[in-house]
Amino acid sequence: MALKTEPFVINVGPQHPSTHGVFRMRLTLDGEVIVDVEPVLGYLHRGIEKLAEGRTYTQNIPFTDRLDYLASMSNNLAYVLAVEKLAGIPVPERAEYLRVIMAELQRIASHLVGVGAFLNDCGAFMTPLLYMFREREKILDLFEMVCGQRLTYNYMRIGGVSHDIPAEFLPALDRFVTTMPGFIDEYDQLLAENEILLARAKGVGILPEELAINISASGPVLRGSGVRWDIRKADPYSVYDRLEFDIPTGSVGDCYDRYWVRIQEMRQSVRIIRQAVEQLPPGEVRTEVPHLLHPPEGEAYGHIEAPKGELGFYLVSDNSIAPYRFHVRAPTLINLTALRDMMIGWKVADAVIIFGSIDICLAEVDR
Amino acid sequence: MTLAFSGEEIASQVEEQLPGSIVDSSQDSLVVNSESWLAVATFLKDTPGLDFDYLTSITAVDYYDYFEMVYQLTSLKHNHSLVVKTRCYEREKPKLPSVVSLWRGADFQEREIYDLMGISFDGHPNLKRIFLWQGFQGHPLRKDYL
Amino acid sequence: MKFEHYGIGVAKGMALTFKHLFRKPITTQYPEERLTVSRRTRGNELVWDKERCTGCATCAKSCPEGCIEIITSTGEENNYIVDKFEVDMGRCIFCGLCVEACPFEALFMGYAYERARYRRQELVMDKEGLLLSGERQPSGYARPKIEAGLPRQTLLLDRDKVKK
Amino acid sequence: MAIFNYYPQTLSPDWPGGYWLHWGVFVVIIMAFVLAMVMGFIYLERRGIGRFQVRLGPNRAGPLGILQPVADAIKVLIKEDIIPAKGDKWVYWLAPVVAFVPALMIFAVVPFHDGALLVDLNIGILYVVAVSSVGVVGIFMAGWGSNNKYSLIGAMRAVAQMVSYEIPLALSIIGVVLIAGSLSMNSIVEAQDIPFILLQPLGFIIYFLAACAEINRTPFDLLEAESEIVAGFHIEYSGMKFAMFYLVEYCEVLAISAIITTLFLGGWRGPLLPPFLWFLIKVFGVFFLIFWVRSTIPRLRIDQVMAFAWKCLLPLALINMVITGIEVIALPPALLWTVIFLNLGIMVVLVVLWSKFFRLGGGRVEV
Repeated sequence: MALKTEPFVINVGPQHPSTHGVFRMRLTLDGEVIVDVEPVLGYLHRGIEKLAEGRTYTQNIPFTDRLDYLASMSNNLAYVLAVEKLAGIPVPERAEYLRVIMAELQRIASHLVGVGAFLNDCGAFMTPLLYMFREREKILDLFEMVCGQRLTYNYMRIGGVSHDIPAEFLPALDRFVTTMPGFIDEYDQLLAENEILLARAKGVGILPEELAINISASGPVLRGSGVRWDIRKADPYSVYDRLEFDIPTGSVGDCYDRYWVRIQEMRQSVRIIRQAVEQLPPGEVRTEVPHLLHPPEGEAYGHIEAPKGELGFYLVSDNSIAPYRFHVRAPTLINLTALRDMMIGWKVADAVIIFGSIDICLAEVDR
Repeated sequence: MTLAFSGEEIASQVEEQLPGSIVDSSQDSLVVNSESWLAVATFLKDTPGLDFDYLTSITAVDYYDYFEMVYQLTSLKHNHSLVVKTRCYEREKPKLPSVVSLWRGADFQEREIYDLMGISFDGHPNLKRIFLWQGFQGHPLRKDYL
Repeated sequence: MKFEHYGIGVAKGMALTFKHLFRKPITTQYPEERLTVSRRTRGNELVWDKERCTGCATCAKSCPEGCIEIITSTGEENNYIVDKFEVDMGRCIFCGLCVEACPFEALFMGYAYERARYRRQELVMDKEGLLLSGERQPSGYARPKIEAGLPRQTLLLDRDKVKK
Repeated sequence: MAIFNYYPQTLSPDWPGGYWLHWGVFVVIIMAFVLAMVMGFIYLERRGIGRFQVRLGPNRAGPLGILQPVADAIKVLIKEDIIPAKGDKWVYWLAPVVAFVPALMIFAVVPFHDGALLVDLNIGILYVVAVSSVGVVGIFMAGWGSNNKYSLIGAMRAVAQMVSYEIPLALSIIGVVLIAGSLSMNSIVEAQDIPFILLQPLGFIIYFLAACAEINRTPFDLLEAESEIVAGFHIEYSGMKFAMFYLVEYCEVLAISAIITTLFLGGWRGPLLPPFLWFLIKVFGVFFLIFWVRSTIPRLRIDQVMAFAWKCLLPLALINMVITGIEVIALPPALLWTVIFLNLGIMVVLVVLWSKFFRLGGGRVEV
């Protein structure tokens, strides 16, 4: 006798332990198998693009902090690069190096959260997450030392950075750089070979290379699918062309590859920081920029390789003190396009880890 | 370094294939006629040597007289980029062809523009509001929305 | 998916967590144990120097949230007299732009971090409330002279043993 | 510990008065023991996992936080008791009771000392297997009565998991029973001149894993998988009813620890220390292992859990049973140490073979 069955719809989110914010997935399930998924966004929409049109170029920097709050430094950097491109402002060399150091520290911090949350979604009861938060805490300490805040840094300025680093920063950073590889090894020891994680993440949520390019995925999601594309190498901004590092890429584009790429990127970031500290020149950290900046009429698109993907700011100036149009190319919003293709056919439990492996930040998705 | 193509360079190539499609071209961008935009996009994506396989970003800007769509195209293969623009002079019910069939990365971005700017895209598979709720009045990113 | 590692992967992870059993916990027991915050901390509540302030309102102009309100009148020596200097700390986002913008170093970020209130109205600070006092010390953010006099920040990093 | 020796010596157990006295006293003792131990377990687990995760764990209520379970209990008791409006009220009410009673009933046959148990059933172990599987009815009732999709998924998972793991669990016990030659718990302990874990290493591993699955502990805690289905079957429960489920969880852990101690670790037997203390030490040892596992590894997916039971544990348990049977018949008791090493060798060979040959679960399902 054939039983009559029908699929049922289940709302994962907006309040759910593993949606990393207020994301909502409408899963249509057939038993435990996902038949359809529809992402529902907008629970954290604050209209930053509109708000920014009413504020001066400098006043917008704190707003960029609030996009991807796990990677504020990167957001600052992308924004100031766009403004500098728009207004043609030179940046002192020391400031460029400081920016690179901060951006890479931020990349480590963001990946720590991303990987930790991913492992937590896999069901490792908080342990990897807390180990990773321990290291993130050290990075936040460093940021606090430099700019006085732990989450919303507001450190970069148009034409440089807001302050030079204090004297005790470099010794502390050196300490961090020395110890960090050991901790990354520990993470590998903890779960990289764990059979259960392999069983859960390997081959799950495969994003083929061509599809990854077609849906404009970026960051670890793109590189996990085996595309060697990193804006730091492809279109070097700041002083990345003077630093040596590799681009880790995955092979199949499953959840494990994305996890692996993030872990390897942390190692590369440590390497970049080492070189940047060695090359750090003395000098000014900020070009004199008028308080109310009037960039010439025109438009600029500044993009960087943020921890979660290509973060771009598209600015249009009408020669007034505020941007005429302020658009954020949010990497995680676009990476989410892949969600449906990756999820269909997998189980509820996989939905959570596939979603976790994209590593999104809702403040950036919804803006 | 990503090679940023100048609009003029590409304009001549496009004009050869699709005459009458280019409205304007400058050093940093290429403005395409909105009717022939889909054809131009297909040309840009599929022509060997150009191969713009990666749609980096889509934006719409409200210039009161017209809406300007800005497409940042990149080729991961050759590492070059191009900015293409297309304009829509209709204000009540602006309409443009969707590029989702070419680059699926446009999916959420076009929905976002539809939501916040009010431009509807022909051929988009799921054109619904993305951030604001269904039934929201107006389109907040328009300059006349207060 | 096969069990490729015969359970060795699980065993390795278990060994690592067991090792952590003997590591010192990193928890700070907050009310009893306190960490020293950064010298540049952008702590709660702005600190205002009445003597140095000329009433130019640069701070108010630079504030992205518009939470500083200044009303001035003209004094006898053709100077500004600050009639009202009000900061709504409830709207402040602690970006520090006002402190950086102040040309006369009359405004400071606070060094304190325990300034929670029960009511929103209490967060609106007026002229008297913004003045320097015992529990309202200025931080060294954008003020190098004050920064030099503050104690060293405690770092979690200092607890790590550096392998040679 | 005189109390445990008192009744068998002074009063004949078949004398009705003595029987009822024995019964009454033991029920009170067991209740007190279970509640006290559950509190201890909660405290230990929270503190222990805290230390595993480089933090302190609860340490505010009372000295060293020892009153934390009490505080938890009070907190839970004064919570509002919510019944879902569309839930099945009777089922919803009864579920915690149905789940709790079997968990408590197991202790009737657990020997704390030689002969110190409520009833020395001659089919003790069979009773344990039978009673412990009733608890899942309560869990399913909870999942059904809550009228919540998450809890229904959790309940379905629980039933599927319980049905599958009951078999390897029972089969792995047979090895022990074959060696001991008795089904009575007390006799099994008496037969353990050396702990059966040495004679039955494979049986121990199978039993431990199957028991973990049966009491829904990591890596098999699918029915309350926090990152996927939030809290599973008890998602709608609050107040006292939630406390009951919480109690059941730890009660079952305690029961399983006690049974593992009895079956494989020599129960109350041990040198120097009094038997009751030995029993406690072993129980805590097993519990430590359980929460150590919990703090380290991620959880499996439902199809992998099923595959693990049917493709890995079941065949291994069958092979183990056959080998044990042959050994019991063919090998003379004098060759004790030969048997121990033989069994260890067999275990290693089997685990390696199975790791090579079996595949965990299916992958993507075409929909």
